[in-house]
Amino acid sequence: MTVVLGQTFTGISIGAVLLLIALGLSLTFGQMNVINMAHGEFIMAGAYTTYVLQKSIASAGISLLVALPVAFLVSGALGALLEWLLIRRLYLRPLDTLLVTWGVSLMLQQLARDIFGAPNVQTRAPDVLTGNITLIGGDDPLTVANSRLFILGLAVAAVVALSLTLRLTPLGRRIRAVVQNRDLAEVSGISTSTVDRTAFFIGSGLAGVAGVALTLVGPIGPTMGTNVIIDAFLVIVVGGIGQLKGTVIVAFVLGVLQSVLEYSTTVSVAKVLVLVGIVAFLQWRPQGLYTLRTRSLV
Amino acid sequence: MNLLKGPSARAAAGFAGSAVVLFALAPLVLSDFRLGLLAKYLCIAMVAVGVCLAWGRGGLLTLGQGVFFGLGGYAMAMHLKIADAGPGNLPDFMQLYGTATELPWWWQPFANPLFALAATVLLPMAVAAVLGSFIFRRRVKGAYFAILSQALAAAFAIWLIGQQATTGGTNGLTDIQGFFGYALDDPVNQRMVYFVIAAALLLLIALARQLIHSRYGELLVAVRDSEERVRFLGYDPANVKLVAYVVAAGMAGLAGALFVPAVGIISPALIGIVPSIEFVIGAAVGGRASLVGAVLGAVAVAWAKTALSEEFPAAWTYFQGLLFIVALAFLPGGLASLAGIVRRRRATAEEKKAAVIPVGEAA
Amino acid sequence: MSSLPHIHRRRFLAGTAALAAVVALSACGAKTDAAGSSDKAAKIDVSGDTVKVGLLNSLSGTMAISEVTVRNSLTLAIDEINASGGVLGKKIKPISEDGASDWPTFAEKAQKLIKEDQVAATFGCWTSASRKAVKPVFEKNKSLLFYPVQYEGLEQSPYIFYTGATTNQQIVPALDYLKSQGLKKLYLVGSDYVFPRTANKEIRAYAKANGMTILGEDYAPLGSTEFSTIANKVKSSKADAVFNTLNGDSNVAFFKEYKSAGLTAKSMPVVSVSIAEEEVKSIGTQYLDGQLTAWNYYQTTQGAANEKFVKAYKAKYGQDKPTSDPMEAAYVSVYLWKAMVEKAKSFDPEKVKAASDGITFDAPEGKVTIDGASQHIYKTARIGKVGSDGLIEQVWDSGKPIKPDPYLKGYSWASGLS
Amino acid sequence: MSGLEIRRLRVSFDGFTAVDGVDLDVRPGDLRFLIGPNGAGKTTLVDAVTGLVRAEGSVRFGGEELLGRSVHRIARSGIGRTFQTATVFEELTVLQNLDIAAGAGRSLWTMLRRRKDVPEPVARALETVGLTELADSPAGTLAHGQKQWLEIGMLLVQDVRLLLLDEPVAGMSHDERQATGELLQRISAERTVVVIEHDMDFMRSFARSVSVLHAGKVLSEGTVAEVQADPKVQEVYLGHAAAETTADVAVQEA
Repeated sequence: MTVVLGQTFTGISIGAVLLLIALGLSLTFGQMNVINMAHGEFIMAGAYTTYVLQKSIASAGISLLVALPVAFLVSGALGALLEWLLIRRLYLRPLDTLLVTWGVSLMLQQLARDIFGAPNVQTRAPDVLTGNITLIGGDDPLTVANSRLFILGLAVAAVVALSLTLRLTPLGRRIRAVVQNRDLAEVSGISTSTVDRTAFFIGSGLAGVAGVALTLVGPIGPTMGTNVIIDAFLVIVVGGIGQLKGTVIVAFVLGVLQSVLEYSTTVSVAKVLVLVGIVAFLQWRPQGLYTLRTRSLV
Repeated sequence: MNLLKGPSARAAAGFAGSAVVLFALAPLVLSDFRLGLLAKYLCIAMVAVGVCLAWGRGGLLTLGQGVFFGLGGYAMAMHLKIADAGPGNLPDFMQLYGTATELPWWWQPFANPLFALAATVLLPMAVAAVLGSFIFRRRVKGAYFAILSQALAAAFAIWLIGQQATTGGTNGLTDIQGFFGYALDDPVNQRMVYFVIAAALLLLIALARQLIHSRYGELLVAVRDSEERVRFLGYDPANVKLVAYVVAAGMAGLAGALFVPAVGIISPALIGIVPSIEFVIGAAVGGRASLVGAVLGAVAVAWAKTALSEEFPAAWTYFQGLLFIVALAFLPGGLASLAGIVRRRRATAEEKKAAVIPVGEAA
Repeated sequence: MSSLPHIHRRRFLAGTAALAAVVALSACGAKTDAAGSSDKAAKIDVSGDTVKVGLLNSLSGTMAISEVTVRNSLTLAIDEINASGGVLGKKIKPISEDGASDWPTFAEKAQKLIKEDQVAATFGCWTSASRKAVKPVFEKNKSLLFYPVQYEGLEQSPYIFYTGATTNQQIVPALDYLKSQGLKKLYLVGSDYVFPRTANKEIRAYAKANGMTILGEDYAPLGSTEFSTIANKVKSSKADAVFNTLNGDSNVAFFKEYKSAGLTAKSMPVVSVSIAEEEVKSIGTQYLDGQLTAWNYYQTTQGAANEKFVKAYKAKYGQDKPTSDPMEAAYVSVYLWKAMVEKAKSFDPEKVKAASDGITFDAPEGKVTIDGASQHIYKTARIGKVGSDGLIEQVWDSGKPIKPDPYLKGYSWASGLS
Repeated sequence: MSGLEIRRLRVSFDGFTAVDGVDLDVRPGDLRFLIGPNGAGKTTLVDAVTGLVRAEGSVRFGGEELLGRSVHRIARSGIGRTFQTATVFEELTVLQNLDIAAGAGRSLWTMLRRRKDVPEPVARALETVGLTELADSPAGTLAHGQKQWLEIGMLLVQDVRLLLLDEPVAGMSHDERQATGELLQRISAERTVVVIEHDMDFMRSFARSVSVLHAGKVLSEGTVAEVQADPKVQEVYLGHAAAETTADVAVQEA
């Protein structure tokens, strides 16, 4: 029983990480249909931001809290810059965007290597986040890592903030208007290019926040982004374009699935099974879990 | 009829020219080592021929060509390893890492050279046919298809690595000594392998050219540009795409198979996400829709990788990144489109249209 | 191209095919069964006052993290040797190549070094996969490779010198140590590749013969960074200790998860065989404090030779840069080659090989000796404990250098392994 | 010749019903115009008949049930359509466009070979739509009206028995409209034609019969004169002019 509960919690925590890394994509890929392979490197930028801040802020706790907004701004700025330099020229060519941003991601990785060195760097986590709390005591206790709880909390907060922004603020309304009908939004006086850039800023900024969170559980190095990027895209593909709830549900389902399969088989087999499962799922629902139906021809 | 005469004469001249370069000039001027490298580049170019067909013509950005390259390569390497070990013996790595005392059942058919040779092409095609018929029939396309094919490449590489006892794991299949009875460490035989590869490449180009200029080739472009529209004309686009995908897979498989004797190794490092993307980049730089562009682009990029990484390893990464960006963001038709653009400018200095990928200019 | 006259395509295609057939037929070289078909050793360029050696490491890609440090210490050794007069009166000229963390690239670059640059010897490779990829290249061309990293054993190429530990100099002593501490229930965690899988096979055989039990064995794909499930499994197994053969990035994620699961060096120590000073730096002592490692050298190893090495390395690459076992083994490999060449009075690989047996060097790890038969070296095994300062303190050593035994022939429990 | 028979056709997207129980009969050889304000469900009706959207009810053509078949099978049973924005293969030549349209039934062997000459039906269609001169120009370089003719030409070589044309004369000059209208009249001599159109003058000149759609239902049906006299039609056209844009957006968003 403890095993089942334990693996469920593990799955939820894996799901929280997945959600956090995919959340930014749900805006840039899900809403704007831009396949940004450099998203992983924006996560990396967030992690390195934490590392740099810790050099000047001694307290691990404070530096982590400071890193959250700073990383949001740093990665967001990188994203907006990328949008302005390249992506805005490519809105009609999503496949080319994929390859172009792959090139950007290569360059950003090498840049990180040149600035911070090829080896991973370390950050200190606040002591409270390296511990765990016991849910069920006894001989085989069920514990949950504080770092995972923190990430779960952060993921939930980010989802709530993003969906409130999209629903309630004028900016959110403009983003949705542009997503649904670009031409109409344009003639209604919305500056679509500003909206695009802002949306990209937010989506990339969320990647930066995810990067801060990842310093608690994983390595901080030039290749950390490539390790997660495909998983993040798969979450969106399975969840369905343009729907936040699809992203959320799928992140947690994949997390639990991964953890249960890992427990009963091996990590490699679990990964292969999850990937094959995704292909099979898309046979059943090629547009993902939730879709926005449109009348457009293509 | 008259229309076809111009391009086809040019194509014939092109074929003759490249045959002279590949069969006479290159062996004369290149050292054995450089000729070996060229053989490797030509294998990559063979994949690019398929990419040109599937992506350039069919709009299928397949980021999983590594899977088919790997299937072909492993099929060939498995046979060569069995042959190296000799009758009744296990390949060296199985003796080291495995527990089996005899060949696993799925290795056994590869002891037969004919089966193995056929499998190098037919196995990737069969896998592509099964995958493709599911994927295309359910209308998974565009970016979804690209990401999915990437995920498949990742899954295949992880699976191979996990089966160390029977696939050699991360190491792959290495130390291949002979090629159907010929010792591969003999430079004369290496040269023979090179000629086989060069001939195979020319053959694939001829095949792809025929496909591109056939009615099917026109239909494929139509499907790329407007799949729905084709459907309303009474075609099932899934089948049209499937043919291109399967042919491209077969080409990648053949390339993988010939890569093995040329380089002496096949490993998961050639299959995963990164190599799969690298298979595409050459075609993108040279011009995805143009056969000549794709092939020359693939060779040039592979050559640049060797040359630049010999001198400046870090610079190679920047250069590769820049190549992606410049070629795709600013020159979507690749270098091949430059020629077309110039020609069109000269012919008619009229409407400034967005750069479109020229269709009538393949090969 | 377009100015050429109209050529009938079919005839020319037929012509090409005929040409190819002729070339193929006339080009039939040696058959595989013709013994000694290619007795052509690679040429070595010794003209002029320099001798070239190849440095083959990954400077880009995932393995760059580790291999760059090896490259640094190789360069350090070469600079030192050149400053003191070179080898046989010739200065060493290093030719640098990037393996790019890609095994076929390693094979290609090895060929280039041997055939184009005509190097006298090559130093490098890290992963077993890259070594396996280049091994046939060096064997076919009869050229020498010096391999500086601990590995899984079961190999003895006539053209490779192994200056890192083989299993009986690292894993077996680590198991001896655990046994002596009464830690008999083990959990095995490793990356999914040759070294961990082979090492774990040996560990199982050892455990069976020595009354130890293996409670579980888990592998994560190389580069995997999600370890919560494995940490859970380890935790609920209630093992005495964990034997860790994870590589690279995975270690960071594993130890972060390990600590979060409430496991410590006191409650369940982890013995790692791929975590050296450089890795400690990137994981952080917060997570590693008190955990065990098994190597042949630490930055803190006592002795004048090591003091000199550490000082010289830090002076060249920065005070914050630690030295580690593979770096030391790489550094040593250049000096051993120099000693062999000088004894042979020749750069010819065959003569260098023949001169190798018994050559010693006063290395930072202590005196090392080449075992000419296996082309491995005698090394002292050391168990260390990660301190809060990020350095590793030795807590046990084997007392004297252990004779290399790559096939574990001297261990009865290992008889069924290879 | 066969006629089109639609019964109780319903199409809804996420709760919004675009076509709400339409019954429609088009006799063989008719030249039927479908008119109605934006958002009335005209295009959705055509989408349903051609299999692009899922629908309930029944659509029969020549006695065969079409609903539930895939798009390309419906096309193969002799039904062709054009789109509001002319959709031709821009990078292929006019000739190639027509040749593809003519070839859905070709054997694999034929497909894998080059086109040796211009097939008879294609040459005829080129003549009919007046594009013979431009046969080798890329379709992307054609003027708007020429693209629409090319689309009609494609339907001709496809040899469909039912043509569904979505605003075929939008953006054409007066002369071009005239020519198109005459072309449609000629075509409808041997085929059944349904045209969605906003241009009332064009409709008055060429329609043989008219159906008016409003809010997903058939409001009125008959000859041009009959429909124009229908007070319900007048109310819809005058009363809803202002609401048109919003209705259109609603559909886009659905």
